[in-house]
Amino acid sequence: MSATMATAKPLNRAAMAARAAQDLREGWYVNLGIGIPTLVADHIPSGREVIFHSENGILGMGPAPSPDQVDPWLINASSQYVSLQPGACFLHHADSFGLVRGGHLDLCVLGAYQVAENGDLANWAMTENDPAPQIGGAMDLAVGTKEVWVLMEHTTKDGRARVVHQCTYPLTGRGVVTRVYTNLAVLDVTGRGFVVIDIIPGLTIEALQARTEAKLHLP
Amino acid sequence: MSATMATAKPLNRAAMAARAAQDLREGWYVNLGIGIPTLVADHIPSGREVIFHSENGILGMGPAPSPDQVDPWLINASSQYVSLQPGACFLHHADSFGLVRGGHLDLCVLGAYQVAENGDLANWAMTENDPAPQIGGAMDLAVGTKEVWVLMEHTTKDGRARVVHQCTYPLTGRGVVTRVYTNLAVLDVTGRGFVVIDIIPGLTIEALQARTEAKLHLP
Amino acid sequence: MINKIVRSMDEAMSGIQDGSTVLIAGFGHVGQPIALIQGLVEQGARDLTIVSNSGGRGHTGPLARLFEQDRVRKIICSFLRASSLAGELVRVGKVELEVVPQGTLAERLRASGSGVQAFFTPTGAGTKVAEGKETREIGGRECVLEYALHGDVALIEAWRADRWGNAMYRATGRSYNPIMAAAAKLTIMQTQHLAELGELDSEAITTPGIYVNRVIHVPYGDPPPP
Amino acid sequence: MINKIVRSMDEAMSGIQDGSTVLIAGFGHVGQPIALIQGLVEQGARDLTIVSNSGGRGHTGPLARLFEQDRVRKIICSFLRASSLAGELVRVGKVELEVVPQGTLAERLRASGSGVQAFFTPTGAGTKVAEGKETREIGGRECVLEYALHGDVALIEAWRADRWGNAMYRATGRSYNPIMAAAAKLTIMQTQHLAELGELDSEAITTPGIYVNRVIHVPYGDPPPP
Repeated sequence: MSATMATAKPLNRAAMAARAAQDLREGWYVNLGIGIPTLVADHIPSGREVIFHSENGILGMGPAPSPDQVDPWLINASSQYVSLQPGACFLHHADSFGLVRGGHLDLCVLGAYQVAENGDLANWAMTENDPAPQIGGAMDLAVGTKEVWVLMEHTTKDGRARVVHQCTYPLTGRGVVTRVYTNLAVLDVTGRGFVVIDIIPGLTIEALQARTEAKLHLP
Repeated sequence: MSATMATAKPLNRAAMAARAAQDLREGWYVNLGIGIPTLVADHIPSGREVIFHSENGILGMGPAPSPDQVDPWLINASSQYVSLQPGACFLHHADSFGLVRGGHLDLCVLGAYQVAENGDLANWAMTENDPAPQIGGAMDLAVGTKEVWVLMEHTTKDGRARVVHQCTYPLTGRGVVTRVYTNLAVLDVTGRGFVVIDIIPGLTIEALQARTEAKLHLP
Repeated sequence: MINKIVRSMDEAMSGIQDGSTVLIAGFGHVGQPIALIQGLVEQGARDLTIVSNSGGRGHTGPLARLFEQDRVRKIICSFLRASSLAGELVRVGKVELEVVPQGTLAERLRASGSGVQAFFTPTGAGTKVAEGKETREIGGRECVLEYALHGDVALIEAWRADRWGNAMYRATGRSYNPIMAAAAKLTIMQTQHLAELGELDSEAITTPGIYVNRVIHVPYGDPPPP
Repeated sequence: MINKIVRSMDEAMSGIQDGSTVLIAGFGHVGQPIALIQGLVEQGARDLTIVSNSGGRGHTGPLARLFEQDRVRKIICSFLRASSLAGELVRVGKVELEVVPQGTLAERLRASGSGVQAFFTPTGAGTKVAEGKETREIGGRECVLEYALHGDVALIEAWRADRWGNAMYRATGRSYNPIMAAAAKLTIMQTQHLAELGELDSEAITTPGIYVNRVIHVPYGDPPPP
């Protein structure tokens, strides 16, 4: 790889979440997956009303409470203590996933192992016969939500691409991802493949392409 | 027809309802259909706790209120004002029929045009192409409830049998009826057909058979 | 700030297209959004498919106006009275009819709102309503395949609602309202009472606002007598 | 007088057979009926199929005891941690695993309680969980046919319940509880609070007593920390 990142500083997790949070719109109903996506809630521009869903049965989930405000009966899908937005309500599991599968959420933001240029998502297992599968609610969110954004590191720790021509890991959903936010760039999934709509300062398209298996396109 | 009813006095509607009400058991969840079945609720022996379902969304329906106690938002499936039993709750239509179809009700009591000896029920239309069909919830109740009792006049006004070998009217459900209460008798539907388990005083089995198309059996 | 509360019936009804499938909630007059049905009469959309528990009674009321004005192409219901205007128009072939067992009607609406595309139900197996439909024995019971029933528009009546569209119903005013609210692309709700956001009990909200697009305050009118 | 309230854990657990499918509610520790799971451990039934959102964490807690005592033949869940005892036993082939997407698991339980025998869902189409299953394109979407999931026994945790078995939950303690309560032949409920009949709000009862066979008062114990 000749491309370097000498002057470019990859986003840290908080900055990745903040970048995605910028693009959430007023009035959207949003589910945030486990991991980095959870951080998106902390970066919504003030005054912008966004309603968060947690698939274990909250519509109108608020931020982590202060320690003296913890309700042990109120957790999110990552089993962390949360609070409620005014206007929140509770749902049982069939209603909560009916809401997901029925196409009512505007957006979910998920982590991923791989995203392919056709929108395929792989985020639940790294081998074909994972003995401990962790599907959870991801397959329902992937097929049911109007927009599916992925928030992930652009490459694995050992430098392999996650933004790929074709997923090699077991799929969560086919053709479902609409946008990818990484620590290096923002990519839209389009009919012609990945289109770069944002890139961190100091990084060239060539350097980004060198870290990406799929072919990148310009807008 | 040689058999006469010289000494036998057919039950009136209230007495038919009272006869059926005798057989309801403590703790049963019961749906009462439109018409005579509705009257069953008025004849439950005192102290016997029976819980009534109305398919428009009440579990724990109480009797008609006094005029000054009417809540215009509280009606039964016949659009009559009702009250609540303590412990009642409301259900939306999918939950209310989920409860029906899911086999959770112990009993429904329905009116009918015809009941056949194999348990077939016809209670929603009198011609194959009724231009104004009134199915309502009867088909769900017929297939979903543990016991389906029919409460009806033994014959039509012009003397034709309703207790038949085979239904000629469009079916509500196949093989669903378990017992029939008429103004003349109580019949169980069994593997060998109708079995007479009660008959009004003064009426002979022969006289009952003369008013019945299906073959009657003794217990 | 999210605010789904609209100020006029014109605003509530805007954009309803000719040819729409309109879900009209309520059972009897209870939970039936009479002001919204009247709004639809005035709005003028034609060639409608109406989904409603029944075709109404007699010739009075706003639902009958839609039929009287030749605005309805088809009715999907579980119960049609011969004496109703809808019943008369069906009999003479002016309105198309699809009759559906009540529990199947409810479940098809619930399926639509919850992303289930089709389901096997024992209801109606071996009867006229199963004619022409796929059937299959599952778990020892003959079942009929029924499809999700999608609305373009739902007209809903709540008891109390807030600016997010969260709603509670009253008594048997619940009926079809929650499942129809979730089954349409455009859900319009009339409510007898408005609540401040946060005022409705999180444990008791029956329709979450996510299913509701517009709320109009109609601060009068218990259901008329049956 | 109807009274579903039982006085002892022995009475609550009586009649659970070897080979039963046991639905265990809750998400994380919240809404998980810990006292009843402990009761099942003591009751002794073997060869169980456990249906639960996840296989638990680590090696502690009453669910892990069931696995440790070799009482579980199969687990049906949406999420299995490699580090859990259940995960370890699955890996070495001692416990059978059926993994189900969470929404499909919820819907299969809801189908069971509501008499739907099977349904077509888009969830999982084109993935490993659809392998070997019937698929069909409906409304332009590829769907997977999934079947109702029936329990012999359900273990449920309520917040408040009455002698009819009517119940309300608290916050995210709701989760699988209402749908599992309706999906089993024998539903056993622990409740932190008892209410007099008529005391629970008719508009806010989440599980009607018709789904509940036995109620036991366990008057302590907020969920342990995650």
